[in-house]
Amino acid sequence: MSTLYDFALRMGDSTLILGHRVSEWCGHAPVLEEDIALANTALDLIGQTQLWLGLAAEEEGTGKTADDLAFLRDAWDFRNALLCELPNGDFGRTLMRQYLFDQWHLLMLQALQGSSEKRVSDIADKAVKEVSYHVERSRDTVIGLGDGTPESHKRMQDALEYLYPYVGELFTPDAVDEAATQEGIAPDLASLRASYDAAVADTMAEATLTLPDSRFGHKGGRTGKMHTEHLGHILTQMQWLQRAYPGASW
Amino acid sequence: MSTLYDFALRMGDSTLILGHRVSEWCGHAPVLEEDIALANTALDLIGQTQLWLGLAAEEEGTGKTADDLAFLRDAWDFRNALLCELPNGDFGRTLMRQYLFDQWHLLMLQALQGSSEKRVSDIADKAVKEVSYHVERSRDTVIGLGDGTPESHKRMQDALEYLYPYVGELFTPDAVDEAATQEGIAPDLASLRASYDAAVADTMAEATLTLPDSRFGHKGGRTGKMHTEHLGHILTQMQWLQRAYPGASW
Amino acid sequence: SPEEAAFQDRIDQDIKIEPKDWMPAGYRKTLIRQIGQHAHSEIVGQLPEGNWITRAPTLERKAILLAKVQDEAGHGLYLYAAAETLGVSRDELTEQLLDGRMKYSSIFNYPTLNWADMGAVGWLVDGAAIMNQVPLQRTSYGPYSRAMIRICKEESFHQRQGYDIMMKMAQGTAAQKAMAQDALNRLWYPSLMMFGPSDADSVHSAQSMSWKIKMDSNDELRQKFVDQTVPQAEYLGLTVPDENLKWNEEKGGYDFSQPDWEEFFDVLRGNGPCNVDRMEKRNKAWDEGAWVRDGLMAHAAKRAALKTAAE
Amino acid sequence: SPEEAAFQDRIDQDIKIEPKDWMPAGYRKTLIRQIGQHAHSEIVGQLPEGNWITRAPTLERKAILLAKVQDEAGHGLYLYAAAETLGVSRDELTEQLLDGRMKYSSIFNYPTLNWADMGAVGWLVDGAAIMNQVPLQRTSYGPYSRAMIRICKEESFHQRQGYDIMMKMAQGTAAQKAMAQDALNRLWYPSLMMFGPSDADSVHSAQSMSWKIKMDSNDELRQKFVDQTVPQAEYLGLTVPDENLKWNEEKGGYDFSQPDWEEFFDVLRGNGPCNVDRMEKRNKAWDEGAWVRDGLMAHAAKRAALKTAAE
Repeated sequence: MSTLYDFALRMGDSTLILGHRVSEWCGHAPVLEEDIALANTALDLIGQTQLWLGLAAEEEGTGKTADDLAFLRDAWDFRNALLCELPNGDFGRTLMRQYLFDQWHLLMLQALQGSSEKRVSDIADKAVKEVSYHVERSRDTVIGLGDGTPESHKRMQDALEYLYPYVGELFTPDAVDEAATQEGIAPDLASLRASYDAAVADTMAEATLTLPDSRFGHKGGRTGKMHTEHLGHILTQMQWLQRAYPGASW
Repeated sequence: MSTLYDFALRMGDSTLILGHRVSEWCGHAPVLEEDIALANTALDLIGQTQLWLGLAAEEEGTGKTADDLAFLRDAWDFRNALLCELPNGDFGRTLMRQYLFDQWHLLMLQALQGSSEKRVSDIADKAVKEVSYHVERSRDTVIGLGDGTPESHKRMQDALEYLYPYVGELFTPDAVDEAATQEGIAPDLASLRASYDAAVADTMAEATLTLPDSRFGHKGGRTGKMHTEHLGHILTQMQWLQRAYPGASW
Repeated sequence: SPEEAAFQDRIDQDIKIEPKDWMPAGYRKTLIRQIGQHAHSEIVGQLPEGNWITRAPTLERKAILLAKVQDEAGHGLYLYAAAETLGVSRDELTEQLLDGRMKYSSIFNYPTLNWADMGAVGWLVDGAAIMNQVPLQRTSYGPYSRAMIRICKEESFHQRQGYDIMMKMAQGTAAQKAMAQDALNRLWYPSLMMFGPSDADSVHSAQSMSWKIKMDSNDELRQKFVDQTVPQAEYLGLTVPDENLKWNEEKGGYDFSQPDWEEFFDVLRGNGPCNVDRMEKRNKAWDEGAWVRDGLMAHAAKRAALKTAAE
Repeated sequence: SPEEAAFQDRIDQDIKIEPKDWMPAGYRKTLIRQIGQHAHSEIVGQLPEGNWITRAPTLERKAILLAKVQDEAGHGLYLYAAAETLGVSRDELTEQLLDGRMKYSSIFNYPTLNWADMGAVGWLVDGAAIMNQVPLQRTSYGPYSRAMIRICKEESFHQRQGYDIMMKMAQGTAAQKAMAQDALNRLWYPSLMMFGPSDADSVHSAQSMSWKIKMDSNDELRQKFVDQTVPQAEYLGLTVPDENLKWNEEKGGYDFSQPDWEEFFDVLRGNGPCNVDRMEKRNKAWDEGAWVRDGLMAHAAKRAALKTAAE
């Protein structure tokens, strides 16, 4: 398959799986405004998924659709970052996960606006507006809860420590990423890290939270080599109808 | 389909779904002995499921197997009692559900030992030994926790109040049950109630728990007319592999 | 009293009552109850549809469903805001919902059991809701009337989307068609219940109608709903689960069976299939969210204090 | 000391040490650590397999898996009992597991990602465990030796069941075969790690061997495991993920690549794919179970008091 296919799949699987996770909150958020905001975030991510997986399907060129890719692959064929598949945990963990992803997502999309591949830069142009809003919101919430009560502070610090080891994967290029960089499709992942670190450091400082020292990073999601046990459980729900009633039109 | 088919399906679906629920505890029980006991209960229930659904499949006579019935029907075709599909909740709710079911199950199986249908009485002969042990154990635990600390007492009382409205269904015959009674396959469900009430009253007295006044009973599981929303979620997990890889041999 | 007379006079002239206007205590109380219940219904109503968001069969359907549930939360927000103009806070109303003092629409105590329910909820439940709500756009209380105008627009969009799902299902495979019929079977009578018991048995109707809080009789609206819905079901090739359903040329509408009102009152008493689960979920969300609300408030207070200090 | 000499003498004569016998503090301490870690491994080892119990593809497979996990909990029970004879309670050991002072086998920090993992865990992980445990049936400490005899019997049964799953998968559809290969790819090196680092790098080995707490060298056992397993993989038609794997006629065994020992130590430090999740789950089970343990204890105390009063 082409580099563009691999790249689009990685983007689309991340937005798909994170969008799914966020959608699990529906009707259970701590405040009505958060219910709305979470649904809105999930909605944007699913919309972006349609574009990315649509591009991957087009590039694959075997007549498959974005839905086929979303609903008919098993866990080992998914290429989302591990961060996206981690369980929601409490609201703090969900928002911290969101912020850590959003901040990367924004930088990535901004860089992709300059992609040599027009179909990629078009998606980035559309998505970057949504994601600017996501990061604004998740950042505010991380700060509000980090610098809130002692309890909320502790929960956010715990969330940060739990999630931070999954950040490294977002900046660790493999052969596919290097090819994408060479072909001008995507930026060098590692080159985004400095801006990311600066932004996150700034946010955490305002949130009175301490970034973990360790740079240890789990990996295996974006290559598909080793997902967590959680992904398989997501798929049992997400793909249920398509698996149980193959070929039906919905 | 025959009365025997319908009857075997109701028995088998209840043991299947309850067995599945209990198996969800695996590795998460409060004490090691309970992990073992819960796994053992689940194991017995799955074993009984093989017999009941095997009988139903045989009776259906279209070459289907017990596995086909377990893994390839959707929610509305299931005939388990609603009690069996309710979520585990805390350990107290799980054990209370188990006791309320076990006590019925034992009386039912004892009556079924006298079934006019030999295949039914054979299953009952085998299962009654296992279930005598189940009820002994779940009864002891309900008593121990009901008559334990104030917290354990409260949790068990809450569990009883949550679950009791699902007991009535076990004793409410419909046309299928009446046919089964007439054909001598199964006892009159309503006739089991007095012994059940006596046994439960005795257990709850020892457990210092108060039976709810209301005889209101949810129904719809054994007829398939209205399951809870929980059943569909059980199936997404339980049937995943069979749905995703149809026709494979495991 | 002269105030009451002047108040009724304004209502009769179709002049809207606004928050700062004088109003009878009963009017305020009835409105709070009605708007509050409506708001709660939007909130609890997220749950039966939320139940299928993680299982939506296509990306498009998932997006549509998410947008719909988001709209419902938004409706809750407008309605709580309208209630707040009457002097009751959202938190007070929420507490009354959570401890059972206030109700929400009984329909949400029924489960969603297959994907076609996502269609049937839009088609039947939103359909019945709109039937109730359209007249309320002309209700006498200004903020309520304006909220209803906004809500009705979105609801009719939802209804069309629901009908679209039903169409796909009814025209789909045998299994899909069976799901559609099953959904209609389960949701038909609960939808008829949404208009409330027959007016003969309804307590507050007369006063509410003269206050223009209630605009039409329950039975009229129910008839209108049946007359609108039956042809739609026929178009889908589905059978309304009512043996007595028959066109009555004379009255220019359908004759139909009443729902089981005993079941209705049983559900109101808390014995519906999902009452306990719905309230357990809402209470859990509220209790587990306490630290979030506290945290965000504490932060806002710190910010405000900083700002004050800087001035 | 003369006691130490007598103790070593008994060991050298293959006379079992029993709980009431004198033993050196180091012997006791090492045994507690080793038996405790083994017990913890059985407990934590329930989780990766428990992950698939609710997704087992047939009733038969579900029953087999349940029975297996039940056996593992049983092994935990024997082993904690053996450790208790050395003067440490199960609760103390559990607390040390939960707060990270004690370890469990690193292999359980790898995820189970497809159904073939249920085969591969039985075949490779239980296979490696048995290779470690068979010699321990002859270990010097009586209760430990007896526990190992019982456990080994069940483990070899599990291993056969695991191989049977692998066979089904390897002979199944293309997708099933791919799952089997994927499972082997992920679990091969972690299984080799189960024998511990090369003896050259192993700290306590010499003393443990003279005490007969450790019976064979890590490298010997690893070689034996590879020699046994490679032909089994070939029989399944699967490829061991090692380019350097080659039969060495001279040594009468396979040459093979070492696992990534850096990864091994990283996993020990807590950075394996599942360390955090495994411990989070065990802690949650323990914490949420506190009221149950307290309740049952309180009840037992009441019973005992009643009985005393009656006497």
